[in-house]
Amino acid sequence: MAEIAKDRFKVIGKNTKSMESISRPNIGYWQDAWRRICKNKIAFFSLCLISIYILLAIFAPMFSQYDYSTQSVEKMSQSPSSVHWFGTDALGRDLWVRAWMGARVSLTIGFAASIINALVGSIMGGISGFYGGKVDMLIQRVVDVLYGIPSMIVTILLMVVIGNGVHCLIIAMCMVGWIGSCRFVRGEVLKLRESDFVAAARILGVPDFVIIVKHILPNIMGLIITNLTMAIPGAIFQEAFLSYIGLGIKPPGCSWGVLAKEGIAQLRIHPYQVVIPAALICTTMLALNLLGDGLRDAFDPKLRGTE
Amino acid sequence: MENLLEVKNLTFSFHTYGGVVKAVRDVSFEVRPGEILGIVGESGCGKSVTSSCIMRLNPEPPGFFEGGQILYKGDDVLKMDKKALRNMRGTEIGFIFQDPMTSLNPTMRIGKQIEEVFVGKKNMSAAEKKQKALDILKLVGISDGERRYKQYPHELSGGMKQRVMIAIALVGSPSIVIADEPTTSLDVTIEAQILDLLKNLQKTLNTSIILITHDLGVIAKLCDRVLVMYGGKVVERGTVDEIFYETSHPYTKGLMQSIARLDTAKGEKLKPIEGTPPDLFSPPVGCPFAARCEYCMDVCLDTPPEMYQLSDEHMTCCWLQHEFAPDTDMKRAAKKGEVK
Amino acid sequence: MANNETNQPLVQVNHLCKYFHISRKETLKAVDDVSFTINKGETVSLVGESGCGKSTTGRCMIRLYNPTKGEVLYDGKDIMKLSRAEQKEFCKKVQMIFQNPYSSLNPRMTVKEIVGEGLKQHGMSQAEVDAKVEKLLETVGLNKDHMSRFPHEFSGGQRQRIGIARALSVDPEFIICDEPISALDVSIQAQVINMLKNLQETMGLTYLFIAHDLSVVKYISDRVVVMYLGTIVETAETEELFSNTLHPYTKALLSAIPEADPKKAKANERIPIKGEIPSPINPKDCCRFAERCQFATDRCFSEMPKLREVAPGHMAACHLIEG
Amino acid sequence: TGCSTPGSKGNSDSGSSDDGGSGSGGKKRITYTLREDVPSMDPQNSNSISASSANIHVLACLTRNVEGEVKGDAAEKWEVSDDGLVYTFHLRDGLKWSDGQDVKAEDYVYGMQRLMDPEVASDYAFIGYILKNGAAVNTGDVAVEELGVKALDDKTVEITLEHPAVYFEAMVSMCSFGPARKDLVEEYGAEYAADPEKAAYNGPFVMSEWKHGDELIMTKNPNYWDADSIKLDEICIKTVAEAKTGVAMFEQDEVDITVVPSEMVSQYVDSEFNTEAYFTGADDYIMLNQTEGKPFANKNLRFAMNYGLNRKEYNTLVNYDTYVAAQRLVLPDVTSADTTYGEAYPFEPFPLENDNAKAKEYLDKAVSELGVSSPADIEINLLTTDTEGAKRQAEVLKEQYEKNLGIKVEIDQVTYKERLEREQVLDYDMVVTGWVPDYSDAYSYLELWISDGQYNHSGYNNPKYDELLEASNTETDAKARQDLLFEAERIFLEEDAALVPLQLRQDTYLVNPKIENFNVYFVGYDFNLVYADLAE
Amino acid sequence: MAKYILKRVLLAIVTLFVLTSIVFVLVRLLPGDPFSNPKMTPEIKANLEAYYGLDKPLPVQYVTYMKNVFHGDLGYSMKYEGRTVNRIIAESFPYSADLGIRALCFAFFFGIILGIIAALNRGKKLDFVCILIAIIGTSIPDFIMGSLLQYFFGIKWQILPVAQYTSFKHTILPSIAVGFYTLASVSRLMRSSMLEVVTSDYTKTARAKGLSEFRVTFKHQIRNAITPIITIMGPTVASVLTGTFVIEALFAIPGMGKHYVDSINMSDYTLVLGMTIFYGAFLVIAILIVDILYGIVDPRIRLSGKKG
Ligand SMILES: Nc1ncnc2c1ncn2[C@@H]1O[C@H](COP(=O)(O)OP(=O)(O)OP(=O)(O)O)[C@@H](O)[C@H]1O
Ligand SMILES: Nc1ncnc2c1ncn2[C@@H]1O[C@H](COP(=O)(O)OP(=O)(O)OP(=O)(O)O)[C@@H](O)[C@H]1O
Ligand SMILES: [Mg+2]
Ligand SMILES: [Mg+2]
Repeated sequence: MAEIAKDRFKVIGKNTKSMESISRPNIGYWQDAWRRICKNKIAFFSLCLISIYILLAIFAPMFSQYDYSTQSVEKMSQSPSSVHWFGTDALGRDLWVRAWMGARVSLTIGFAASIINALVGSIMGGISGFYGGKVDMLIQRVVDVLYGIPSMIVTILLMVVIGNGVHCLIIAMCMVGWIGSCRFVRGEVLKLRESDFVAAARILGVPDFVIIVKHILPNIMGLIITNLTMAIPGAIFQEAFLSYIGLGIKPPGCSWGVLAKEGIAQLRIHPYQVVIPAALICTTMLALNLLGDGLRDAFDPKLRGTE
Repeated sequence: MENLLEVKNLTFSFHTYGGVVKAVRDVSFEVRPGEILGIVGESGCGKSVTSSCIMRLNPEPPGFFEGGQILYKGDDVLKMDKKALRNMRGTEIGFIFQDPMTSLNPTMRIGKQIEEVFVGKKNMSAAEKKQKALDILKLVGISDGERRYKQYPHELSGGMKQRVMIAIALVGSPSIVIADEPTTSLDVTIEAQILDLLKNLQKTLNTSIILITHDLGVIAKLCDRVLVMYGGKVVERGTVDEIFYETSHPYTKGLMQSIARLDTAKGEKLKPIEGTPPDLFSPPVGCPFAARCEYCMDVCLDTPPEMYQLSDEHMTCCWLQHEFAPDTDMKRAAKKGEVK
Repeated sequence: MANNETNQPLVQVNHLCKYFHISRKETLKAVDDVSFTINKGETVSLVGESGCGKSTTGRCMIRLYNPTKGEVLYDGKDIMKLSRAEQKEFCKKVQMIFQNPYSSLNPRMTVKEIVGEGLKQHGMSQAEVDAKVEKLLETVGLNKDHMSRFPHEFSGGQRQRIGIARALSVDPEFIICDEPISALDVSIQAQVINMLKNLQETMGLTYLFIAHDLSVVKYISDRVVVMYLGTIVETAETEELFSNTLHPYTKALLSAIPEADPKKAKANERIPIKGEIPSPINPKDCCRFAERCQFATDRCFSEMPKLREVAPGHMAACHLIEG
Repeated sequence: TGCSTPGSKGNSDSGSSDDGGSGSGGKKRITYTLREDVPSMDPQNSNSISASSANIHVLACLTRNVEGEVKGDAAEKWEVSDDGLVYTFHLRDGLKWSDGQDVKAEDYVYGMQRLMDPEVASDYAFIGYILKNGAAVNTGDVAVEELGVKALDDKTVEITLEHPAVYFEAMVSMCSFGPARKDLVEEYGAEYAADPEKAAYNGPFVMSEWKHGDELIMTKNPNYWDADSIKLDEICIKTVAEAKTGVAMFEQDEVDITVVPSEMVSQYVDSEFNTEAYFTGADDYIMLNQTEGKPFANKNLRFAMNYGLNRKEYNTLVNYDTYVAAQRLVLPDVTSADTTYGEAYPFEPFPLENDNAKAKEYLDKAVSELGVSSPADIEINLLTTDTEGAKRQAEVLKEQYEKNLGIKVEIDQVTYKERLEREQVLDYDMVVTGWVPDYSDAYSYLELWISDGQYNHSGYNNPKYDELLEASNTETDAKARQDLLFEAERIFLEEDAALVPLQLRQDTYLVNPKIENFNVYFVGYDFNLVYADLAE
Repeated sequence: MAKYILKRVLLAIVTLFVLTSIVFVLVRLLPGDPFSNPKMTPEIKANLEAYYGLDKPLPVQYVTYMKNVFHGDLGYSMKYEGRTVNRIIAESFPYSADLGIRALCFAFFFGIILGIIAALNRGKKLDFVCILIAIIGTSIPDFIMGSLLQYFFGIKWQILPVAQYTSFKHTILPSIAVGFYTLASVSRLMRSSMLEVVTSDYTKTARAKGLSEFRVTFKHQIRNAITPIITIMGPTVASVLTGTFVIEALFAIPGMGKHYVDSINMSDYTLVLGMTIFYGAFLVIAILIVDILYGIVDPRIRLSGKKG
């Protein structure tokens, strides 16, 4: 080992500056989550796929020469070709356009229903968990009862009152759908309510409302969002089921569920008619689920700081 | 005396999202029969990882050995096959974990958990195993073992659970027991009971114990020799007395001074070690303690210090022992130790 | 260190009880008939083993829990019967520092928001808040670069200092420190203790210091209250307690402290203490310590000892101590 | 016509070699599928085609309809009074119930009384309104005993009608007019015939097993008077909700007869499989709401709707050409005086393909009459239900009308029950609906549109039409009566364009080629396997 | 314990009572009525309404109905004449339950295995494959899944019967179709709970005892990882055992599933209510049983007033 210069052996004392400095960059919670999502290849890919689907849903029908409802006897059930990328359906309608029109409906329902559910569920769960006692008891019993009401009845009644269509389906799904997120938010709030930082805020005289909004909600936001991505598939599925039993949206409008249902009848003769909507549903679910997994990791406090 | 265990230049790291965490860097020590070896250091300095390495209990991956040797009775643990490793675990080396609350399987009866040590190792009848378990329960001070034998962990108090952990570690009559902070999660009075128990066991069974803790009081009370770790490295080692009375590393000194003792006068200020331990993601090039060290020198910042042998046992890893270093209260009559 | 001039009671805890009803049959008596007084400017320590009701007592004193029975007087007023305005005032006067620096800071808020929250609550403008937060951070040894950072970017000790800054933000008179150092590394503990001491000197604060580390307690406090399973077993001036320990539990506790000195540690003979800490659920109506006490007599198992003044300012609850 | 005869079946030698149909132990067994479980085997409470199809196998009514030909069943012979109002049926000798009791005339009287008894609340009671006092009995105005049905003795049933009806002989073959066992009804009450042992049978078969929702098995009744002609040992009805599942089961030789969903028909006709297509009797049309204030109160608009529709294309798109595009109201296959109605009165009021010029002509008139500026201002609500077929119909109609007429069509998709409710309260503009006749006579299609008819939910109101139908009821000469009916149909369509005929439903079945004498008819039942046989 | 169960049951009865009352009103709001059909006339309808007691004022009907329900009588179906709702349930439930049990066995068995494999191979290719299978399971609507199974196994390859429910062979496809979704969610849950267990301290303890990996996994990890699975079992079991409309229709199985949809479509008031009550009660019982089971698997959770 090389000799070290003697002059370097002089006590210079503590380096107070570097002691308290933080080497890591200043990065916010959301920023951090976003960065981690981007780093997670699968989640990022999923996010891209969903974005592409959303863009296609918005623009593909606009820029196609075909209309989603124009029928043609000559073109009944034509396999995919350069003219009709996804082929045509049994009424001779262009499936490429219909697929993306369907995407509009399915994605709208999926996103809207789960966002509303998350919202309502969070509020109810938040109240239930934060105030506890009688309020909690009441909400929990309401939840129990709602859980047992056949959703089909609700859907039909809503269809009578407000007519069938996307909004009807969304509202129908929300009547019961919020229960899941309510339960889960309640559980989280119960945990957080007892946490020290909430106690600290109470001691400082912060009002309940502010505590819920500033302390509790932001802390479960990550989980809510994760749950949300996982709930969207559920809503799309439910729409497909309702379509299957005939409670779907108004014809000639369509959704992926409607397309799949129409297609399944043709399974043996024109399999592409079911394969295409099924693939779209499948990949969307896949992407949303994988994204959800990714988000869960991204928001997981245990993994924070580990970059 | 022959060394039971020798750890030579152990380096162990973890792959993480952000890169490699060098949890243990170039750590060497040995354990002799019947002694209690203490390891002290702040949280995150690599104590647990070091001890887990001995039994290969660190998850691999993400963890991996970068170098070094661990010789148990002459056999290299790192080269053992699964079977040999299994045979060593439990029967040759026992392990007591930090948190008894989570270290016992909540869904398995106490007795079973103790007996399990013999699974696939010794051909024993069920009755023999049970007898062993009952004996060991008695040994660790659990009365009415018959009843406890059938209970689940949640039915026991914290101190009891820790005793059961000790029972598990001891039932295979190992020659070394590694106790990783065995009392941190316990109350003062219970802690004292457990420490007494360990001491007694070591005396009666003549097992070696590696005792990991960050409580200097525990070290003072139980240990024969001490290893002080900081930032994944061993910074000082020696017998208890040498460490406490002939402290030769600024970090050890800082530790001693920062704690309040019963005889600390009211008016007297405690002397904390300012600052925080380094982030092991990018450990400092030089001495890991340099930034917080009141004796810090230029050289400390960029050159890793060498190990200096101060006595048979006493070694320190600090430039203050260098011949060029100024005379401070840290400087001992040093002869340069094994150069690495 | 009790200064005579400040020898007037600031907080009086009178027969405080806090029971948790776990089920119809089981009542957890977390705090059972606890009374003590804290004078202005002094530091009173509350020691005892885990689950003996230290935190619960502290939380009752700051209105986080409603006492089941008894009262807490602050400045002579029952804190549970304050008017709205008085409540607000109370929030400014009494603050708390928490045990766990990791869970007591909202991970989604910046340091500025955390420390400034109380200030905003009491009607300060943003600019004033910023200035004050900067000053507070300096007081606790952090700098303004840290204002916009999130708690997870700090080490344990730094976080605890943020917690202290938050407590100080409203210029309190009385701070309840609930085991502020037990989650910290040894090397960091001293930083916090020193800071608490400094603040007391400069601001004339009063502390209720909850801890189980008796060495620290001895170092920091003027008076010590020893709790066991929801009840007070002994209370005295610090010096008196450590030199003239009366209650068998306190004695055991003191002897259990591992001394960081090999010679002393090996010489010290521990007073053995049997068994485990019993559960506070439906405790028997006798001396709570009797089961573990090596001197226990029949009386101890049948009668609850009263807290009696044994020497001036020194109270203990034990049948064995002659008055 | 599409109604092929049982003889014309040997057209394919099916690939199914292993005969799943002949069942176990050499028994001759035929299995067929139904979309849903038979709701009830109580003859008077059977309110669906599937129920009556099953019922006619186990009951011997007074007469039996074998492919439109009325034959005596329990009744050996019968007489009709000159005014066509009184029917006297003479039962055969030695008729026995499956439990050994004698079949008596009283059983038939009791059956019909049950049908009309308000206490029993049969939903098919309307069919008995033709009986004297039928309606009055059913509304509870007169006692059940006043019903125009009497047992003159153990062997003679005398039935008096409200008005003459040539089709009554055929009608009386329906199970609603079948016999019922008073003792058993009294024993089992509401659960009469809910299980095989809770009823007795006097038909060619007896119900031997009924796993609700799964299968219903009927075995040959040795006590049946014509047991010698009955060739099958067992008939099994399986409930298979999904038609395509039924098809798959057929391919696996698990069933012998199953209906093919229209989208799959092209796959099976002209294949190695044996398919048969039959009219179901159902006649679908767009019902137009002609009440005041609704767009279709305007006759010209109604004509425009009729000319603006390409029925051929519609049939291709909606039904894959498996149905027959309809241009008129009455199914041509129904019996007329001595031939079929279609042959006697050919009629094509509207073109098969759209005639846009004519449509435009009418539309322009309608536009000015309605006081709107352009066809696009006419917005029509198309009420439809939630089934896949209904949806397709609606989609195609919307597309065609919007394209051919330039009017706006808004689809209103509701549940079936809601559709019925809205039809009843006339809360719609147009709705695709249909009618299944209860007897093979033009009247059964036409009686719907009588101005204050029970089933007329269109608001159609034409006194001339009412008069013609009224007259047909009393006209005893068959030919003259048919003339009256045709005149009514002509007025209804040609003059009033009161609805838009769409299609005649025709079901395609996959049938085991070994089945002989497979009897299908469009009134009262789908299948009749009474005289069917399985070739070895 | 008995007291606890009693308390839960009482609470459930109250909930069921409210539920029934609400649904009682809701079904009547449905458009149409049980008897509307194209050939219905007002006179006949009046007869039918009188027959089923629907002509009485609603409150009277409600009281009568509730009284009957209290005596365990769910009334006569309005669609299936002469059959009581009790009977319809008694006849169809065994099919659904049988199918459900098979599906659940399939789902839980393979789901758990898949989850374990995935967790033990975290981050490796095998893990990804398992996740993919799991997610695909949750990504295909059941009517597509069922049709595809039917098509490939029944029609194309002719390996298995396409429909009916008579022999073991017949039960395979529908069980898979019903169970796949559950399988997927079970395996995902199992994976995440296994991951937690894999890194737990007691796993380390077990290793430190020198146990083989096999024993560590089977004796220590699985049992602990399985507890969260049990919590989802309650609702899942209830909904799977009480039938699935789509699969039962597709495979021609006379189970309960179709009644849920059909009874509403047909406005069969008594049947709708019967189904609701049955499902509600079943759910409650399933959850209660699961809770008890939970206590058995995880000794930490004792049944008492408060839940663990
Ligand atoms: N599985 C792991 N993956 C990544 N990093 C790890 C892992 N286990 C430990 N480390 C890192 O290794 C370093 C040393 O950890 P170790 O647990 O040995 O500390 P310790 O001295 O035992 O601390 P404590 O007193 O808190 O138990 C820490 O920085 C820790 O973050
Ligand atoms: N909200 C609560 N509900 C029920 N029991 C509680 C609650 N809070 C505290 N307890 C119980 O009250 C007893 C006293 O708790 P407390 O937190 O006051 O103890 P402590 O002395 O602060 O212990 P530690 O040293 O562990 O902090 C404990 O047994 C605890 O389980
Ligand atoms: Mg450790
Ligand atoms: Mg506490």
